[in-house]
Amino acid sequence: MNPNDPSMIAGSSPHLKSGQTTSIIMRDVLIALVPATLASLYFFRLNAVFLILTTIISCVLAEYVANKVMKKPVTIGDYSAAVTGLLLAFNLPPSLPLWMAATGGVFAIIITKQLFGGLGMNFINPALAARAFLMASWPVAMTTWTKTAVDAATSATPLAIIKKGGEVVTDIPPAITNLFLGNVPGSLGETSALALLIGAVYLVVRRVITLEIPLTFIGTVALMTWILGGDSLFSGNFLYHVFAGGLILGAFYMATDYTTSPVSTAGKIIMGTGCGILTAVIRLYGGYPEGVCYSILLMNLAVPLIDKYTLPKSFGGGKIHA
Amino acid sequence: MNEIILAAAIIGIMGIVFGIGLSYAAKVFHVKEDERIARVRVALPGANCGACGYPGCDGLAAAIVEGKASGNACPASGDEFTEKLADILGIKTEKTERKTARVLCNGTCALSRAKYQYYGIEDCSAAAQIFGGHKSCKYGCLGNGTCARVCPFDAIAIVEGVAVILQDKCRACGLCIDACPKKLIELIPVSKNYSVLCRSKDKGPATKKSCDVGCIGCTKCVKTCPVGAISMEGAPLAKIDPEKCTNCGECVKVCPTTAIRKVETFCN
Amino acid sequence: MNITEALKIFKGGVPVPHTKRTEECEVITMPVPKTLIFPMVQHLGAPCLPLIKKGDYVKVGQKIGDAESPMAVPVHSSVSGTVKDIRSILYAGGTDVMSVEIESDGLQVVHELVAPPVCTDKKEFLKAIRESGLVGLGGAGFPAAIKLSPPPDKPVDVLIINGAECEPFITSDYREMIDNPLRIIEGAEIIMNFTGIKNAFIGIESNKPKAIEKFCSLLAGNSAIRVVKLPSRYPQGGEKQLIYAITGRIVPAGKLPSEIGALVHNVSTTSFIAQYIKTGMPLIKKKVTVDGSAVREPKNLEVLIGTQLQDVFDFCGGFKEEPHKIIMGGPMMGVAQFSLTNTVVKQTNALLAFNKKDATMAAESVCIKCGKCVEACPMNLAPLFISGCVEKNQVSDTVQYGVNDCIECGCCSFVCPASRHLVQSIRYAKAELRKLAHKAKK
Amino acid sequence: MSLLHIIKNGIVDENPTTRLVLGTCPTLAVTTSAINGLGMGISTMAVLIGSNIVISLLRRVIPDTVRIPAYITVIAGFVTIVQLLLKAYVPEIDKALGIFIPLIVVNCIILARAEAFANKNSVIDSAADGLGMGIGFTIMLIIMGGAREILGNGSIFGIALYGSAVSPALAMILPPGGFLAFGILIGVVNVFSKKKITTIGCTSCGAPCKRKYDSGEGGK
Amino acid sequence: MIEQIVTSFLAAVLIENFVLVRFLGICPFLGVSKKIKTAWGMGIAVVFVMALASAFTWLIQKYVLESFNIEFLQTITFILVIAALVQFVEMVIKKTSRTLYNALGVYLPLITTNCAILAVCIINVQKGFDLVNAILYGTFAGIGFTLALILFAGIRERMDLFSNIPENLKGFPISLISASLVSLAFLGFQGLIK
Repeated sequence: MNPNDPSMIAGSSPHLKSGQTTSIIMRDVLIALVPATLASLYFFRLNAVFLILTTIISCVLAEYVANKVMKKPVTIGDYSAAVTGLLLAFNLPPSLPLWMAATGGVFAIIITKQLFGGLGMNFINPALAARAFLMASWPVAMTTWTKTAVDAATSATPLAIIKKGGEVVTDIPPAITNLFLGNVPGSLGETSALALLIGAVYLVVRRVITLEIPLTFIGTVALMTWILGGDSLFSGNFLYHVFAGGLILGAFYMATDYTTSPVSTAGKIIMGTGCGILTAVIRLYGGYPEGVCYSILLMNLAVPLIDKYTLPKSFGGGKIHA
Repeated sequence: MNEIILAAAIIGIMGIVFGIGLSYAAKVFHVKEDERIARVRVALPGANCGACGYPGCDGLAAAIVEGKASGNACPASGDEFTEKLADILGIKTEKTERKTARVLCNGTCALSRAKYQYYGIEDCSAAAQIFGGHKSCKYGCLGNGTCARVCPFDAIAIVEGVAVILQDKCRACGLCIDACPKKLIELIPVSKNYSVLCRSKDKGPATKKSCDVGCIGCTKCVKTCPVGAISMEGAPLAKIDPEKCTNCGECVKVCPTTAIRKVETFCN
Repeated sequence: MNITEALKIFKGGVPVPHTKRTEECEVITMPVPKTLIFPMVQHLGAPCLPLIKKGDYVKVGQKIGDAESPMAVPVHSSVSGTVKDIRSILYAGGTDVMSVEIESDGLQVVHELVAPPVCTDKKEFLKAIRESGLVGLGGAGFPAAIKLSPPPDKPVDVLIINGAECEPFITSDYREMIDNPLRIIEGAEIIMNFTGIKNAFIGIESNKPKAIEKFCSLLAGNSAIRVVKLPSRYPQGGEKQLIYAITGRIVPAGKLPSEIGALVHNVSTTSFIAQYIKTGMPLIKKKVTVDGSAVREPKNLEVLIGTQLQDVFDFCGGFKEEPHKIIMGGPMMGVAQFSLTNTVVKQTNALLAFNKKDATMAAESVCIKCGKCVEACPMNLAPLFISGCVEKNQVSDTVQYGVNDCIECGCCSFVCPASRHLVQSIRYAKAELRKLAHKAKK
Repeated sequence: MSLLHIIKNGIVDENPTTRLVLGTCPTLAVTTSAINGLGMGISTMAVLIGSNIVISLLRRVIPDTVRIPAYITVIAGFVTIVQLLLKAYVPEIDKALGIFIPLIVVNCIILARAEAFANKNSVIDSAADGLGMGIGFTIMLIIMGGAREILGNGSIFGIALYGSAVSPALAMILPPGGFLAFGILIGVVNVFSKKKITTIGCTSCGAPCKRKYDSGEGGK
Repeated sequence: MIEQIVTSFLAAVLIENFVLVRFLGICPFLGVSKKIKTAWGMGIAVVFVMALASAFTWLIQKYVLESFNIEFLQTITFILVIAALVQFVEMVIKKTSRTLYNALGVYLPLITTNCAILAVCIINVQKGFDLVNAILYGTFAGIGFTLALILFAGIRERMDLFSNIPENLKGFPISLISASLVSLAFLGFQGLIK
């Protein structure tokens, strides 16, 4: 035995690990997004291919460069940058110029994530922050929607159509079944609720996410749009609100992002409900047709506070106040 | 013209009213407080910018007097203020020789042995909880950098698994001394270059087994030292008394294990 | 049927792999080894002082170490032979402990003072238990006599016999339940008899159906002692979790179980009490499970306390691969040993040796705040924040996160996808807090 | 201290924007274009020089206890003058800067310099300090404004830079862009000015050290 | 009336948040947001002073400046009034309640030079509010400031525990970048009121 290289390993207990690792979790998220990716490829064809490739490559590249510049170990192997890239693509309209998408990818990785120290250190969802940045920078390009590959003309998204309310509506809101399957204009990932739900089931089965946030989020939106969304109280078309836009995507894939969601069950319920209320308010009264992105971002800001005030009582202990 | 007079008059009246009102109020609502706070407050820039993180200059002044904030917490004022502060608070810089911390271990990765591979937090105190640390010598520096982390002046580096003090940066604050679980760090006058870089109280053979540069208690240095500054401290471990040491360096020449070394800015 | 389900299920916990490969291995008595080492601290409390000197001849059951302190538990020799050396040896916590090295003569001459104790009342019983050198055999090593004498203002009305054995690999308690169920029942009755407790429960995890069946049939018709079938979820055997499952009572933070009228003893502890009252032989041997990927023949052994690990592993056919990690105790809470010259002590219930693959843990990465540790913590803590405080040198802030309530069960580190050293940072924080409190007192 | 040194101090060593981080509100709010930054910088500089001179003149007259209100009054006077001048001669700048012109009164830079410098130094030195600080402030505002204008509006000092092919990132002239540009600006200045910290970490050691087990391959 | 109040509330707190959208009161926003506890103290103090200052300056504007036709003295008189007011309130609180002073009073001096206060007063005049509306607006602006401050303090406390910020960005730069992301999220409220 080499005296400088003892073979025994000693450390603090436990000496057993569950085997789940960060990269396995991130890989699971990527796998869960496969059906939705396929759906977007089917509906938007080449547009989707280029957009997804652009965002993923820009995110991974940005992460690599940031690691190198900051002289840190390269962390692209944990797949988190790829997940951010894919989620960002899902939040962009298919016709967006690719350089804008790449800008978004760089913004997501560098500004929101790496400057704070990388994975786990960001306080706001990178993909959504990038989307908000793009939305603020190029509002026109970000709200130009093409119809699905069948007839490629610009059109309004389902939510934008019902948003107009009293004004002259030329577009007829698509049928719920179309919404569910995804044959409607919209961002890459928010069109097919079915594909997203398949992935969500996978995530739940793999115990990557728990259901507190998605259920309270969607539930609150449904409830509020049912009560307030129609011409009179309790007449809103809540199913429409649930399946249109990015709600499913946001509720299952974005709001549940570990780093930017609360750790306790109570905190998660608050997070979900808060997201739901903000989404419904922005959709019904705000300046944008879609409020999922901003509602999650806004609740992200409150996560440290939620965590602080919802710390569970220790078993047999008094209320812990941080 | 009228307007100018009017304006001046109004401002003047307002000034007088507020002035009288406030000075009256100051008397009525006078609260006695630590006079030093007021003096520190005067010495501060008074911009109330809040950049220090305290609620304005008053807050910082109180915090400084209470010892919660350091003298250089105000980003808007410089050394001049720090000097004044010393005056006010009665902290006179003593005229004794500047001291520096010194890590009394030289058992680098290559020179000492490990007893197991450590798996855990990068912290000496935490590592020492597991069979006293991964080093075969239970007195030696674990090199997990607890001292470097607590040092407010970035004066400690970990070189080849042993902490080393960068003497030009060290302010002898003593934080590292408290932090070291092995109690290896001591304050020594900067000019005294020679130290026994070992704290092993084990007998010679045991020390030798775990480290190439440990003090084996041969007492050669004790016999050699012309001023009698070196003694054995009830254990096979030599110690140089910095008070008596004349920096002659004779001990280094006789030390068989190079446990005694000349320490300059930092090692090697 | 004399069986009940758990009243309440604790929150959190993790489904650890049970890996109870030695379940069916009969207990084999290991031959007397040549050299044995007895540390003077084999319990939670004050260290003992050696009562013998170098060169003395000692006999089996002879007291070789004791101290005045009520928190000290005497140490007995498990062999007859000569004291070779008394020296300090580095112990797991990083402190030096006086240890007695004895070379056995293989004759196993029993000491003349070994005789069944005369116990007529509780006081005598407690004194006898202390003299027997008994500590809690579950792992923590709390002096049994102290546990049996709760403060008079806290009347204890429930005795719980802990047969949960929730840690992976370990089957020594299970073997005790299968081999000596009557002795366990007898021990429980002795405790009830002397302490005046009327109700007792034996809690056994559902993954040990044979043990449950055995006790059910033996206790049929016995209304004082009941069997409770517990869900197999780690750490069901934790004292607070066990009490909660069986009685629904919650031990207040920072308090002992006696606060809520409960007394918990391990099955092996209970069994030993019965045997000791009968024979008077103090605690000199332990049932130990030897297992792990590097061990050639996993076994359940009866080992003399003081036996060196090398001897134990040699008896199990040595290693089939080079061991890279030796754990005394279970993989969740046991202590990793770095040297095979360390010895079996009173609390040792398992010795595990792992090959390189199993010994190597994934490198630590950053916390992604997944909250899995919060979900898993059976004490309802948020380990990630404690670890964060420790990392940023804000140890005093960890108090508000309840760091002192942690039972160090290891669930958080087990589930952590980033392999964070959560338990270690909690241990570190606890130690630093003690240091701070000590400083403040000065 | 020579006058030149005092001026340089304001521009480089103690730059009010990047080193002292004072007067953040106008720095963020008005720098949507380079010209606005210039306007704000010059207005502030004028007030700064004026108030520094007057306060330095009055430094022996004003009793210590009421000095802050007195300073504020002096500053407010100069601000009013600048306000009226802007309104009269460059109304478009006045309009662009809006409420931030009267708010120069509460710009920490001015009060801070009054307290930290003008009430202790001669009139000439104080004027130089005001000039130096003012230039330092103005330069940073122009850099901020310029950067935000180029990125967010595709122009510099109102001159369009690139054609219609590339549309500028509007966000940069919105509030988030302001915070972002300021943060990065200070960061960049730090890169050039902060003392390099020399730590010799384990990575540079090179010895055959096996202590860091963590870096080993990730097993189970 | 109620609708008006709600609108004004939403406008001042969310849509045109004083800190995040209007860039007012940035110094205390960055300075006093290290701990959630101090953020609460500062926030409440600001709400209190804003409401009070709105009332006083409104009265001065109406009955002194306008009646003598010397509106150009607005800046100078307002700042005087605010300074005097804050100092007075501080003295009163200091004398009457030590606990209140520690919780709130210590933040008062910092408020004198908080440009948000002066801005509220000037905006009140610019928008031609009546006394009640001016006080309401002042209060709401203060609440908006507090909201931003507390959210930000939470984020910074979290960053104290979990972050690995490049050396050159520590302190102000990273705070500003965080503020940028916070204000990015607040863009979501744009157009909430037509």
